[in-house]
Amino acid sequence: MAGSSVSVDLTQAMATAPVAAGDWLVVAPALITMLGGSLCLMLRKNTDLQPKVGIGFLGLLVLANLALLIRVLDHGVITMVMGSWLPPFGIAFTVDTLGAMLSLIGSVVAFCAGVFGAATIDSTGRRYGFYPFLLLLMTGVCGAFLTGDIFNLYVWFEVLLISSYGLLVLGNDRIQLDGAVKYGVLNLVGTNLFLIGTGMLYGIFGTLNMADLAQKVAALEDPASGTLATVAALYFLAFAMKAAAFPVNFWLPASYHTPNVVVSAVFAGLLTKVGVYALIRVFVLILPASRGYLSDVISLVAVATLLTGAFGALAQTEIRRLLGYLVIAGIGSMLAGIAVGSTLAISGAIFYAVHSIIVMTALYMAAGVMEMMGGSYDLRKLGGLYQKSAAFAAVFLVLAFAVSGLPPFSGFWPKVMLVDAAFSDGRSWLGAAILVSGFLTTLAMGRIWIFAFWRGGPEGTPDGQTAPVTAGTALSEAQLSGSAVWLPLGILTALVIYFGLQPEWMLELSTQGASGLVEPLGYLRSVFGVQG
Amino acid sequence: MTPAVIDDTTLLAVLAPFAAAVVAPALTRWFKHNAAWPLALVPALIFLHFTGFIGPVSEGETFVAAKAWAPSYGVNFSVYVDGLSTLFALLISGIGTLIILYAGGYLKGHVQQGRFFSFLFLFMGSMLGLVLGNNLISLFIFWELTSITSFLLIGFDNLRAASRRAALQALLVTGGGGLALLAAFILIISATGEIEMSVLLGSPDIIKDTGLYLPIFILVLGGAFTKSAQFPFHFWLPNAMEAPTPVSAYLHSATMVKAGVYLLMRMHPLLGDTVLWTTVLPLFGGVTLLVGTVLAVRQTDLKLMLAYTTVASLGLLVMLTGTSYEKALEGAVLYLLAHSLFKGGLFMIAGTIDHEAGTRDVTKLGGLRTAMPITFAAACLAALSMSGLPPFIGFIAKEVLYYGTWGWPGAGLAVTLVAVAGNALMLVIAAAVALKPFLGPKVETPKHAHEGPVLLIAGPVVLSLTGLVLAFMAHTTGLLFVGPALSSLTGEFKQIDLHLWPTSFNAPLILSIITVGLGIVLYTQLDRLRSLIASVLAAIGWGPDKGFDQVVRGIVGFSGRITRLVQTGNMQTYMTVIFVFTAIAVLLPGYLTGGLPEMPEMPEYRFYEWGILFIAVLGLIAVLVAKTRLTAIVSLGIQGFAVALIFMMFGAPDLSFTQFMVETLSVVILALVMTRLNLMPSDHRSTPAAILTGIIACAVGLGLTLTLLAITQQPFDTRLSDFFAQFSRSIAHGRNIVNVIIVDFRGFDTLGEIAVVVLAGLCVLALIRVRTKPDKTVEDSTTDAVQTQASEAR
Amino acid sequence: MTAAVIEIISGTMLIIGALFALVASIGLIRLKDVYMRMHAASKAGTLGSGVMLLAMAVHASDLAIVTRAIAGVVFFLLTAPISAHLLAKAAYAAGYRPCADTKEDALAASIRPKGQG
Amino acid sequence: MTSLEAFASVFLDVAVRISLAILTVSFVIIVFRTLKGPSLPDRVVALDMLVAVGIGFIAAIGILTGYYLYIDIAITLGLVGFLATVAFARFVLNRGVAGDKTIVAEVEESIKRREAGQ
Amino acid sequence: MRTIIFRTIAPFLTALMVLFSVFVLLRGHNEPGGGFIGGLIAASALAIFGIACGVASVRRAIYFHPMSVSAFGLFLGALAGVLSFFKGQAFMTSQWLIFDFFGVEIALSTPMVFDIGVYLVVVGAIGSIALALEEREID
Amino acid sequence: MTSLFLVNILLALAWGAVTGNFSEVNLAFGFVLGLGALYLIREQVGTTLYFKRFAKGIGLALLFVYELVLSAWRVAVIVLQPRIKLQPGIIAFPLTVDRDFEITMLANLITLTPGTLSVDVSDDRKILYVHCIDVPDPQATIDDIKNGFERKILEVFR
Amino acid sequence: METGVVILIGLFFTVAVYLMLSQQLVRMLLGIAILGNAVNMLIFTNGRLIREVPPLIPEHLYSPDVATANPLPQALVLTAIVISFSFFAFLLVLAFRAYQELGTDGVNEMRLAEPEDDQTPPQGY
Ligand code: NA
Ligand code: NA
Repeated sequence: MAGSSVSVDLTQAMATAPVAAGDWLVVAPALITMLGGSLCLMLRKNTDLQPKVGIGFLGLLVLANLALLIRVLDHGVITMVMGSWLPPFGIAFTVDTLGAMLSLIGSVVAFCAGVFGAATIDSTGRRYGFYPFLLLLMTGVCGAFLTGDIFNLYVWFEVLLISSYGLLVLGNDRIQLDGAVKYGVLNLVGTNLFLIGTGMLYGIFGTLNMADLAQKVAALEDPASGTLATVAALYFLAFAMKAAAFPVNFWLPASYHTPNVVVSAVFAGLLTKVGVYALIRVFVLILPASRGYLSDVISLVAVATLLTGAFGALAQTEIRRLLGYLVIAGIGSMLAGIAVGSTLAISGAIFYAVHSIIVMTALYMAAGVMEMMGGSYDLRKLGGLYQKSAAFAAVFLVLAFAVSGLPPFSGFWPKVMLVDAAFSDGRSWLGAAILVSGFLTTLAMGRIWIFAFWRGGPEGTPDGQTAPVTAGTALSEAQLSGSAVWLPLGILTALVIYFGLQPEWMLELSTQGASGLVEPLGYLRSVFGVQG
Repeated sequence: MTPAVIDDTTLLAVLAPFAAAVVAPALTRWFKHNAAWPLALVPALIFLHFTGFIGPVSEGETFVAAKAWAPSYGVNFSVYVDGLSTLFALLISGIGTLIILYAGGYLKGHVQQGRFFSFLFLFMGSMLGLVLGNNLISLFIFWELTSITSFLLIGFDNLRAASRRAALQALLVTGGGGLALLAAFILIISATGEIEMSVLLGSPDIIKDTGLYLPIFILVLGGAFTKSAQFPFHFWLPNAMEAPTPVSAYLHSATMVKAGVYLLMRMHPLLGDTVLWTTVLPLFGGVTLLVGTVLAVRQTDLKLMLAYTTVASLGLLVMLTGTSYEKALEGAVLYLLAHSLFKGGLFMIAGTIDHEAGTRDVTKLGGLRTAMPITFAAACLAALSMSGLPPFIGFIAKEVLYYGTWGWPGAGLAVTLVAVAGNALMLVIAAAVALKPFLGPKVETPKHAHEGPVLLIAGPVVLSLTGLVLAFMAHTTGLLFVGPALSSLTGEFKQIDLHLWPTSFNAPLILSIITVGLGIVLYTQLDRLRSLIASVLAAIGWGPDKGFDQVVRGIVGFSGRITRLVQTGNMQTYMTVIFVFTAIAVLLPGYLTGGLPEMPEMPEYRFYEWGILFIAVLGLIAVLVAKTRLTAIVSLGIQGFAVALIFMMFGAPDLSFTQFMVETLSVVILALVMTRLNLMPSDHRSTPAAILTGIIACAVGLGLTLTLLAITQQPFDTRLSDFFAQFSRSIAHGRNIVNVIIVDFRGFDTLGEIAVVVLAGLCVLALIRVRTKPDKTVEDSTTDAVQTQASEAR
Repeated sequence: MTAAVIEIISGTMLIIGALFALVASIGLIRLKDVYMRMHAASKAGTLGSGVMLLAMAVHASDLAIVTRAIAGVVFFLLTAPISAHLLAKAAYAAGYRPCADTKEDALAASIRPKGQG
Repeated sequence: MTSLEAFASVFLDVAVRISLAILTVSFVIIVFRTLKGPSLPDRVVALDMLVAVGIGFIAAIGILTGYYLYIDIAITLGLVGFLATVAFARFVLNRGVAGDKTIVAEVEESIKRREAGQ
Repeated sequence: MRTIIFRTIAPFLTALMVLFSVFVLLRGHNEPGGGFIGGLIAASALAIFGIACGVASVRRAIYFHPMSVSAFGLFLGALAGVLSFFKGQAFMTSQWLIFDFFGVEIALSTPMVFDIGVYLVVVGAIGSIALALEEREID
Repeated sequence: MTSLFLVNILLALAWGAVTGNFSEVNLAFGFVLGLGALYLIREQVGTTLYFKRFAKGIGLALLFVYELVLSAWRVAVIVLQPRIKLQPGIIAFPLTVDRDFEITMLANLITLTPGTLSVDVSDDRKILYVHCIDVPDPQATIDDIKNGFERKILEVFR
Repeated sequence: METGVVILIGLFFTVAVYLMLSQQLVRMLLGIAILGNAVNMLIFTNGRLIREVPPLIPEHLYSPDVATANPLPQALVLTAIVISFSFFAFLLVLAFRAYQELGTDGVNEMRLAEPEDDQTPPQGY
């Protein structure tokens, strides 16, 4: 057996320098969620204890991500190579500002969803895995944000995809099954395209580490041509699908309105953004030349996505479907940033991603509350919510303005940055599309507000009068007052306001994140500095 | 002239209303409507603060104060205090004080009065931030905030559909304009690299030099015209009268709607005095003036009459600003001041009448002078100012503006004629609003009318008297208010000497007389005029207001159509689109950038290797040609089996192993699942569809084949695998390198992978176990019945 | 010497096994109904693969391999009749008729009337 | 090297190739049966047979290359092949009893064939 | 598939397959095999057992719910990598304990624990799927 | 439960066989694993296995291998005929053995032997239905089985 | 060495795509299964091919003494196989449940989430 060892120079193979305990924060998000998820799954039948454990682990996740972000801000990019195998041989988790920031925001959203879910997910839902799915979804999300290995990224994509399947079908309504079929098949195709691209990239360079790839691509004579161009196109298609960009966005409107609203909230916040993240990571860090080559295509896609989303939103009667299209519209803005590719543009896209994560989650939660209070998701059947709860109305209004990109809420700043970047790049039509999409979004949200909140009751309520909600399930404000729905909604709305009024922190972070990608020296040094 | 830096008190003055907005509901809960008194202190103090700037500003000084807000993006919360902003700040805070008091009386006992105060204060702060804003971005933020608060205030009476419509309309029109303005500002920032207004004003040609003048000009106009209700965007303003009267008085006449004019004036040094400017602005302003007055005459509702004259006045201001002629600009500043005073007052009076008499339909009012003497007096003063009669500030303004239009070297005559016509009609309205309800025989009104409480009459009285006082102190007015503001417009220091009484019998005086005469004639023919206009409008039968509905309906309808087109709900379409793009992605870039492979050589396979490849192909064909899905499933096993053998042939026992297992389990699970499915036996795909999908599929396959060939024809970097081979046993203690990679070198992948497996198991469990809510399909229940029989049979 | 004998033995076994497999395949083609085809598959097929596996064991001449090969063969011998039996039973129960040549059908009486499906 | 040894190694080499050739032919025949059917059980029998021949194939490859480790794959293959056949048998039984449209059609065809004296 | 013939022999086949699966699991580090393949074999064993003898008896036999087994496997797999934390090494750095036991060299290591985790995950999850699908048939 | 113990030993031996290592430690380990494996099937394991019949079992196994070869040969002869002339049929074989294990064994042996294939067992376990590839005389076939495998099985297990 | 397999992979992709463009969910799933195989072979081939020599280190050596097959793609494919199998199993059961609940495996008939008679959005205020 291999027990007796042969003389080997360990330093040629492994990172021998001791790893600071703090650097374990790099792997903490994935680890916490995995342990928490499996624990919750083992506690499957204890439906009372499960939420507590689940929310506890999600809280822990938030703290770990916060600590990680602080550490990244203090120490710069941090790399941990799993199993101590030197990069590019082992799998490196390389955490830069972008990854840490998105991971943190993602975990905040997940925490909020965990709490919200305690109110909306029944015991069957818990028994069949809401918390394990949510926690392991976060494994995938955080893993995707933090990994520095392209194949590993694929694995995390799959983890989050299968968790999302689980969440999507939880409850097993007929409509959910329909949605899940489309979501399932279309997303699977997307992931397979990603895997194909990754396989080809490996075939070309023989390596999988992102930093290593970036170096090798940069060393090429013509880094945007030949087979690499095909790989770039495949990646773009795959991630565009994940991000629900036009014209491969079908899966989103087909499915997001079907599951429990808290699930939609998590999806709206996180899933598409992981696609955007991957686009940024791959096209800014690894394949910058291909990004330049594709920038006109990306611009075109961005414009189409912005408009599809906005028009789609206007065409809906059902709030959740409407919100689904707004998710798409938001993706268009981020794509615009990627198309332009300057530091300002990328940081705008990053900021927008953070904003969109928070606001879309909050809006879906708000839609859930609307359904609880008004008995329906249908704009025709809703009404009188302004009278019913002014505080909730205020929350909704804040979110509505935020998603429309109106000041002084979180959506405004990244919009300005993106328009600025587009104009500076001479793509005024791209900037204009962002503005127009924002305008149409205002109209869409204004219509929700008018119908569901200001109008005295369902469609047909006499002018100037209030009408009681007819749906039997509608709860009053008092009935909802002790509910777990308010805390998460409050947290997210507070963030929306905070990032609107105090954008500096986010601006700084996103600028730092963007410049770390555009000028990846720190990233590369962190990965290959592990030897020393 | 560099602005002096001052302390942060002014910044606090901008923020103070926001603080007031927070406490207003609580105060109102405690003190009821009397909360207006303490609340009014806030704008009063702000007013006081800005009076401190009057002196220095009149000497040509300017000030800035700034707090870093988003320094990473160059955004400061900064104010720029000069003549124009001081004038506006004084109007906003001064009228604001009166409005708060007025609102205290007007909404007395209203359950949402606290909320109303909040909205008003939010607006006040936003408006201050707007007119004082130095940083373009923060200026824009406050600009948008005024739109938002306006939206909330117009829709205050939210149960009424008309309110909701008006609110949404205002939001969309001003918000849409806001987007244009944002685009303009961003263009300015990205083109000039400057973000502070004070800096930009320091080099007036900076924008004209960028070559982006035209787009910036158009976009700024987009913002200004919508906000200031210029034709054809004017329609939202009369509809905004759905808001409670304090709002109409404050936002929709005295302050917010002037934001557009403010913007034009503010940007005048940067954008003004070009052919474009002096053509477009007077044109739109003039049309707006005429349309506004004509439509005002048409109305019988007091507030609507005032609203349309506000439109007209805004047109007049734009027209004057558009001349870029100094005397006309002076007239604009003066008229702006005068208009704020008399129009704010008149709105409040209209509100008081409505509040006390229960109607504001001018045809149903009359003889209120005895019941409401103070209101009547205030109304007279305001109306005289509006009519441009001495001894009121309105008179001086009219004199100066006629002077300006008459002397303008541009289209002076045309502009003058428009101004005269407009002013004459305004006189008609002034008379109709201020005199008609009070004079004549007493008319029975819905409520028994009597004088309003002090909260209601303080505002109009103070504003009307101010109009009078400023006129008598014409010299001071010119020195302290008009001159400094004019300096801001022209970009150079100006001192203005104003007189109440004309020094000579000149053209403006003649024009004034003509105006008054014409006005009186028209007033006598008011009813005839009204019916004439009504019949003309009825003949047209369409207006931008109706157009708005059509546009919204059109957008919504278009959205529905386009969305149904894009999101068909048809899964096959979705898949087709995706694979068409996949085909493009794998074919086009390679073709365009030379990623095609060289002609491959015939590989030297052994016969049995060919045999296995052949079996794989046969397996594929078997799946394809299978007439039923069941046959296809069995055939599926063949290709999987062949793949496993291929892995084995190329030295991958682990893969082969796994492939056999997985392939079998796939088939097993398929069989287990299919046991429950009662499928239609045959799969039909029409020949054209089959050909089309065949082409798509072939394209995808071809593209991937070519790319893969091209890749494999290149030399391969085996660094990673060499490393694994070298250290697999010596350090990781394993002889099966693949397994060592899986559990050690790349164990983290595996960790993720097993998470997927766990989740897949859980997903399936959730799918199978969780019962669907009862509405099962008929088809399903029959299947179940069959199943039950079957299991019983066993 | 031993090595040579081993090679010859294993080579011969390999060919014999392959021929049995071929025979089974031909049976699969030539026999008339599914029940008859099962005879070919479950006998010649199993024997063929078993012999070839043993040929490999002989060639390896390694106890570990030999025992494993025997274990494998035993396993096939255990499972082959079961799968044949299960399949035959299932096919019959599902209603698949044997071919027209079938002389006697003792099970025919036990067939449940069709058509409730 | 004695002549016997030389003969033996040549013999083995030829034997392996011959048996691989035979097996390949068998594969093709089996696949043909899978394609042709006509009934589901026919296909399943063919699949079962495919696994059996596959085991032989692995043995032959093992001898050819000297990598005996493939024997474990062979054993596993026997095991899972059995599983697949069981699953299909169960499928045929259950669907047949439940009156699956495809199977009923095949059964009717088999009855027709029988009546036609085939 | 409740035929006497199958039902009689299936338990033995199952036992044999489980045994074989553990064998495949443990030798994976040096020869083809490993946790995943082992797990699949064991899951197939459970499937056969279930088809022959009914799902209820399988469930009784393994006592824990298969998903719990699976979750435990994941927990174990993740935990196996944490051990290196206490040695100041990166996550999943392998730890080896090799000792002599009556002349046989026994190697305990975190990769092995990890591989066992993989095995449990696969047995549990795939077993759960197979059993759930089978069960559906009968109820 | 001595029979369980025996089975366990067998499993340990099987473990030794598959690992190719019959060292005590390995066998002990195999015993432990077998214990676990048996635990899985504790309900299904009856008391039908007896170690003392092992020897006769080997005899049976040899017979069986012989029959298998013969069977394969007959298949070969049949399918290689230029014209296949057969009289297949399904016959009802009346069972003498009545224990599950014996029935199973008989059925399996029948399947693996010339020209016969067990199709089904009647619900009362009295009749084994056997498909024969060529059965000009059903009774002769039944007698063959009765005097062949069935008797051998009775010898081994009774 | 790779050419033949590459062409086969292309065929696999072609058939997979063709099947995935079917109207029946079950056929699409067959396409997905084939797609998984195609992708796996693609990764495998991208690591280049070598005949028969598995990446195992002989008992008496510390590293392979001959050129072996590239182990890394094998490990990647192993991961991918497992993952695609998990997804396949899920989708299969999903298809079955969808069939049960929606009464069809025709994807174009699954119109619950996006009904054909989609309401036009409300007009008015
Ligand atoms: Na078999
Ligand atoms: Na996959």
